Amino acid sequence: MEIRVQSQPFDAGAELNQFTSAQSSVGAIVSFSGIVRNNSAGDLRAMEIEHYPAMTEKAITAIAQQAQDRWDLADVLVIHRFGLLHLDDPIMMVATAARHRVAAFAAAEFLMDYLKSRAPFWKKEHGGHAEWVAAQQSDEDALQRW
Amino acid sequence: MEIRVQSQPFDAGAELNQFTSAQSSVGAIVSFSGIVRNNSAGDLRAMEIEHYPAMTEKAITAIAQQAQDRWDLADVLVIHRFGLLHLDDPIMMVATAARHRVAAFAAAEFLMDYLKSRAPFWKKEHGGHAEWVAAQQSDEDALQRW
Amino acid sequence: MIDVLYFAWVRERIGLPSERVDTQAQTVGELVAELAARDDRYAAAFADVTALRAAVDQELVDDFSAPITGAREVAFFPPMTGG
Amino acid sequence: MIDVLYFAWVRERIGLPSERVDTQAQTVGELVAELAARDDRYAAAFADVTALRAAVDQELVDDFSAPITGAREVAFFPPMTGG
Repeated sequence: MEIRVQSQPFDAGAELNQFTSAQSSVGAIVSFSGIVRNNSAGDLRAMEIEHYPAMTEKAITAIAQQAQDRWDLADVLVIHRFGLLHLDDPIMMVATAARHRVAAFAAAEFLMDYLKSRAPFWKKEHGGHAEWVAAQQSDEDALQRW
Repeated sequence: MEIRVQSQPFDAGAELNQFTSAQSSVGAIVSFSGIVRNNSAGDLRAMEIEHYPAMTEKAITAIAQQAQDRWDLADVLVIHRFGLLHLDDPIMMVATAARHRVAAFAAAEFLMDYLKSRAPFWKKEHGGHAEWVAAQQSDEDALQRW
Repeated sequence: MIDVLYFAWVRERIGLPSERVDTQAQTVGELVAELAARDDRYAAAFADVTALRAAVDQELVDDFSAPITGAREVAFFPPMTGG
Repeated sequence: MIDVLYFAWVRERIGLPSERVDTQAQTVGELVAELAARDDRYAAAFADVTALRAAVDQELVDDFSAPITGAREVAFFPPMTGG
């Protein structure tokens, strides 16, 4: 299991390849990459991500541990950035490795649902005016399925 | 939409990066990579993948089109190999791009479920003896959820 | 005349990847019956039709009552194992 | 003495990322009541507690009745928006 919280950009493809080559005889790898997309006004200049340094890695590790307890996973990778990001920049990625695709997919979705609402990050969109991104009820509801 | 059926290996990370950089203001990218894993006896020497050339690309395109009709996707990539593969070789990958993670995940799982049972590929494991991989009832059942 | 294609263990049992067949069969099932009657290799390949799938002109058919009149190509194979 | 941390718009409304607070509060809710009574900035930050979440020693609490006795650090923030 590898958890990284960083301000620097990362190369999702290189991370995926490194994660994959570290496995042996795993059948399925799922990855998710989150990317800065425009705001609804279409005038996004930057996205600022604040986090709670003392808590972040601990919270993500607990979420990843839950995923490993729940599914038969060979490995889990989570990378999440903080700081100032721009349009089309990578925000974060998760990758899961498993013998079977069903476990790899379910665990990746579980990780994303929990990272969305239970990892201490807050996004602020800087466009025409600056605005904190509001949590979505649908993201909170998504946790109910697990 | 890009569909590729090929015998040559591919670089999943490079493909993921190229797919990602072709998008604009998409929030979510999901990828799945299928890799040759060992057989149950643990003596796999090679995996042979036979396909039906005149049908393969047509069948995959129809599956990808269904996914695009069903979810709000910005793009879909499918690469599937045939021929002789070895342990830990990449067999295939799918990638989906969407504004939201729910669509990207659902479409990637849909594509995998259909590619598994409705794309004309047949796998033969060469180990202590050679054996055609039997279709799993669970893979057929997986189609019921869509 | 119709092109008949075989894949995976169907191909191995019959010993051919494809052949041209002169047939009056109207459905996939009638073609199967004709082929199965040829010799032991064909009989073995078509012994358990529940283990077989077919495509007519590269389209998977739902069952063997599917018509083949006018078709150029019929393929027989086990359930697919892609992905 | 307890370290109190603020994030996102809670931090902006209060105007501080963190401070040390001398308190006898036994629960998160009691601490909120003390802080909210300080001045307008705190009152604004804590006006709608349903929009707030809290962590005690870096563990998210389920609700504001959570105890803080013995805790070293309490944090207040809006619902998280990671991913």
